[in-house]
Amino acid sequence: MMIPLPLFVAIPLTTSFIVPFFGQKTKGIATLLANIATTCLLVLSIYVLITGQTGIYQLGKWSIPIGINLVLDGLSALLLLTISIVSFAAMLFSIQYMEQYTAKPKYLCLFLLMVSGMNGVVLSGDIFNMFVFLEIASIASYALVGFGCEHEELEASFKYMVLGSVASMFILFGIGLVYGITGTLNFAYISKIIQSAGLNNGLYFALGMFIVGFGLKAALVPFHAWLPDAHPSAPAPISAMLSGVLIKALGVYALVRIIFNIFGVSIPIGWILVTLGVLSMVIGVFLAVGQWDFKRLLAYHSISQMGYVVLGVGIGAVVLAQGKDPAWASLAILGGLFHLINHSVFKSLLFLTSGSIELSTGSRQLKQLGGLAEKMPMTRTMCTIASAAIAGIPPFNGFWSKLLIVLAAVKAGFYGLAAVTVLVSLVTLISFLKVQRYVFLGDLPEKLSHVKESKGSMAWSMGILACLCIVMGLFLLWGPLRDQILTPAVQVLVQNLYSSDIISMQ
Amino acid sequence: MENLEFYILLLFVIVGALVAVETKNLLSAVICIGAAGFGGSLMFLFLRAPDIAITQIVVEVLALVILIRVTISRDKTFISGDWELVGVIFSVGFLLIIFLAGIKVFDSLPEFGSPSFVANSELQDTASQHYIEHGVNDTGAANIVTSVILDYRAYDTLGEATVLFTSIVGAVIILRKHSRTPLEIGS
Amino acid sequence: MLYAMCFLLFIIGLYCVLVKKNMVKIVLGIVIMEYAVNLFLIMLGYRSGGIAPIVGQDEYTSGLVDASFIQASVDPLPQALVLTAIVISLGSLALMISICIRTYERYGTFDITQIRRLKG
Amino acid sequence: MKGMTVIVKTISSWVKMLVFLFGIYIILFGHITPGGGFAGGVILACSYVLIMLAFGREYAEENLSLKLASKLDCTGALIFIGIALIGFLYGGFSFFYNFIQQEYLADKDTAFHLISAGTIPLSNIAIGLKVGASLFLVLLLLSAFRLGESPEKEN
Repeated sequence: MMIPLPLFVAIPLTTSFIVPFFGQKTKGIATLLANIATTCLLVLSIYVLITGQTGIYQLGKWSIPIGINLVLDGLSALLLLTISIVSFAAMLFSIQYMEQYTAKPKYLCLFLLMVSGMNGVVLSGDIFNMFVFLEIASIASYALVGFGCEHEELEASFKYMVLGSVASMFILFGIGLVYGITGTLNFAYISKIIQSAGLNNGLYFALGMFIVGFGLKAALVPFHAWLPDAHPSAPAPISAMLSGVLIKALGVYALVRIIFNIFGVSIPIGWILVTLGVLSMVIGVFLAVGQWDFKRLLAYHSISQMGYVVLGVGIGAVVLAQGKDPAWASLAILGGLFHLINHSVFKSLLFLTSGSIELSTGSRQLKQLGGLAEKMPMTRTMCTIASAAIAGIPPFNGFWSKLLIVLAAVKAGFYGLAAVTVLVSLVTLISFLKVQRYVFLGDLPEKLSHVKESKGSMAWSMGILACLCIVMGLFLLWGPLRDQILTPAVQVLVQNLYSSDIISMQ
Repeated sequence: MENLEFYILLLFVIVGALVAVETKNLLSAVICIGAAGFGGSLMFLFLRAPDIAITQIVVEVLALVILIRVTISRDKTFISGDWELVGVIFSVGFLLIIFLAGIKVFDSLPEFGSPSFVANSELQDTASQHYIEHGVNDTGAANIVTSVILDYRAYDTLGEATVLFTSIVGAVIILRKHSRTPLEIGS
Repeated sequence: MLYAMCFLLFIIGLYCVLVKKNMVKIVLGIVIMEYAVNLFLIMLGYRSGGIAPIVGQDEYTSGLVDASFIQASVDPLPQALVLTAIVISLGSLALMISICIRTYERYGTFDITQIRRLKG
Repeated sequence: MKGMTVIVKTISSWVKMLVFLFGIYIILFGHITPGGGFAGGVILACSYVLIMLAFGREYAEENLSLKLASKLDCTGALIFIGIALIGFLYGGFSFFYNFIQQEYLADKDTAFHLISAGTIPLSNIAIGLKVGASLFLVLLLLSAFRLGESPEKEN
């Protein structure tokens, strides 16, 4: 049965409009409604992935260039899965965690609006429509970063909002340029015109604006100023959503979709992606080593792990543009996309563990913690699994995707890049050993003697993410599962039949 | 020059913006922004976009009320103009480079008077041509802009209404008095 | 040339956001950038000597919009986009100003150099 | 803040009806003359802001309290997405299908009458209600905040 695509946006949107009706007394019903919404989003996205449904959905029964259409192909199905996994786990976690804040129904409303914004961006086949839904997800995340109304949180959300609005203005100016030159707003028709008429310097400038705008949203290195402040000051489930999936769905997905499917891959663009990736990797990890605040350390690691994803996709772009064997390019892109979904799982698990530690001990500074191993055994195992995954230790999922990226770099002949990747992965391992040493081993300070383990929904959500970390290695190894989930996403980017498919499918 | 009025109005908006950026007094900065906005709305009227002119003026009034609300009640309306030279020189130079790169780009856009659906209508039947010809028949609305907003691209307007809804709920959250429940668990 | 002046307005807004130290001035910079982008979008759709895309009673005869309107009408699509962009800018302005007020209540100043509790 | 001088109060008590009527006109005739849901909604919010500035916050809060404004805001949004969903569930057509126009009014020549464009006037009204209520809510909050006590008593 074909699932109508607008359901992915309509369900969270309608629930988010209903939820603010419930006041402080009846917030139990609001929490229940919100969880039902995220659960059925998860079920829908799994169903869509299993049946391998692809296709377009014309809104209002208008044909392609006149109305807006929603596009579902391998790449957007993969992103939908990541969004629903992380939002399901974060919603489950926030049932108990958000008791320490007031105005919970409004928090749930904004959370669901962020999810519907991201679903809208991933599904939309129209460039201005992608901008509007990007704006929804960003404004919801600005407000959620400043949810606690403390000194640091307000300053962080102001800095994040200013940079986010500047990025949106760059993107809107780019859309204006693209509309001025090509005359349409639809992805398929724009790429058809670009393939036939070629790129003039107006479109190059528009592409530069898109790279700056979406680079700011994806917090790649030259534009990463807002991320180390925004993520630590957000409440834990929100920072899990932010670095888990928001910078991917809004930043990397949009960048990849525009570069690969619309503007077409060329050697300079590929090298720009590779340099952005390498810069993010190296600078992110070296800034992370010196951090003593647990969540700031995780935020810097998000930047460096995003560098991995962009590097993998960049190597694929360069290999495609040089016309070498597309099998290598698909290997690199497979590594990049697989790392994207892996990173969203283990990074959100790390942020959730930091949230549960912060809730029980009340502080995030590594120096003030210590010896929590016996007091909080479950959180300790979760944190060790996630740290092993992010550092790339074999049985866990992080190892496989980093291995793929290193293999692709070696096969494509960039030995320097492969060496840098391994070095950065080692430094990540060192910094996460430091985290283990200071948080869980060592002597328990007397003031933390009364610390209790977090139980109930927080334990459940962390548990789900932890076993995903272990199981997701199979995504790559087990043939049929890989062809169902990862290969279609890679083919979308490598073969670039995007516009011809859509116009034929009309 | 045939569209002289656009140059005058755009010059007025640019001067208003420059004064707003450089002035020391916050209140006069907000007033200059208001003047620039009204100049922009007049320009929309001359660019044959009455819908946008109405919305721009009215949104401008509310934005001014919000902005003045912030500046007037705060006693300190004068800001200390500390010009740290290095940052200003670097950013002005950087922006100059972007501006020069931008100038060269605009000749690839179709000439000012002819919109894009006229310029490259031979490439493929653009949507705007369809909206103008069949707008009234398809949607029954005489105002084609409203038919585009609420019928052809109604999904955009749903996103639009949600953006406003998110920012209002966000503002309510940020302006609430008690942000944390008194019973602090664990800290 | 008009597009270049519009881009100059965009650059002025960007300059204000990058250089200015006062929070309200940064918000004004973003508002200027929004004006520039809205003006740029509407200028894309202008047709010299054109008329507003609203069909008059006399131009709609027997179910067909007559040719004079089709030749003269301005492009309606950018106007739909700008209507959305204006309301987005109002929404984000409201959120930014409420953040400014709340930080003023906490820090007592709008100057971001003194609000430097966060490093980096 | 007990509002401004008596002159302003008397004038604004008359002008607010005019502004309110103008806002409703802009919303209802949105699909015939320029204007529409957004502009009309903002004009409605302007009429309430006029009362708030002239008569002070307490007076404005009596006839449209904060809770009622946030409820109106949510109902306006729900009506709009409801119109979209009806088009979706109505015999399996697509999400934003203008079902009234395409099914019932397609052949009749109702181009320039008030009830002419199917779901467009309905969604105009829904958007006008939503924009008006939500902008009034923000402005009420912004002005309330300055006096130190915040209106959000219970949450």
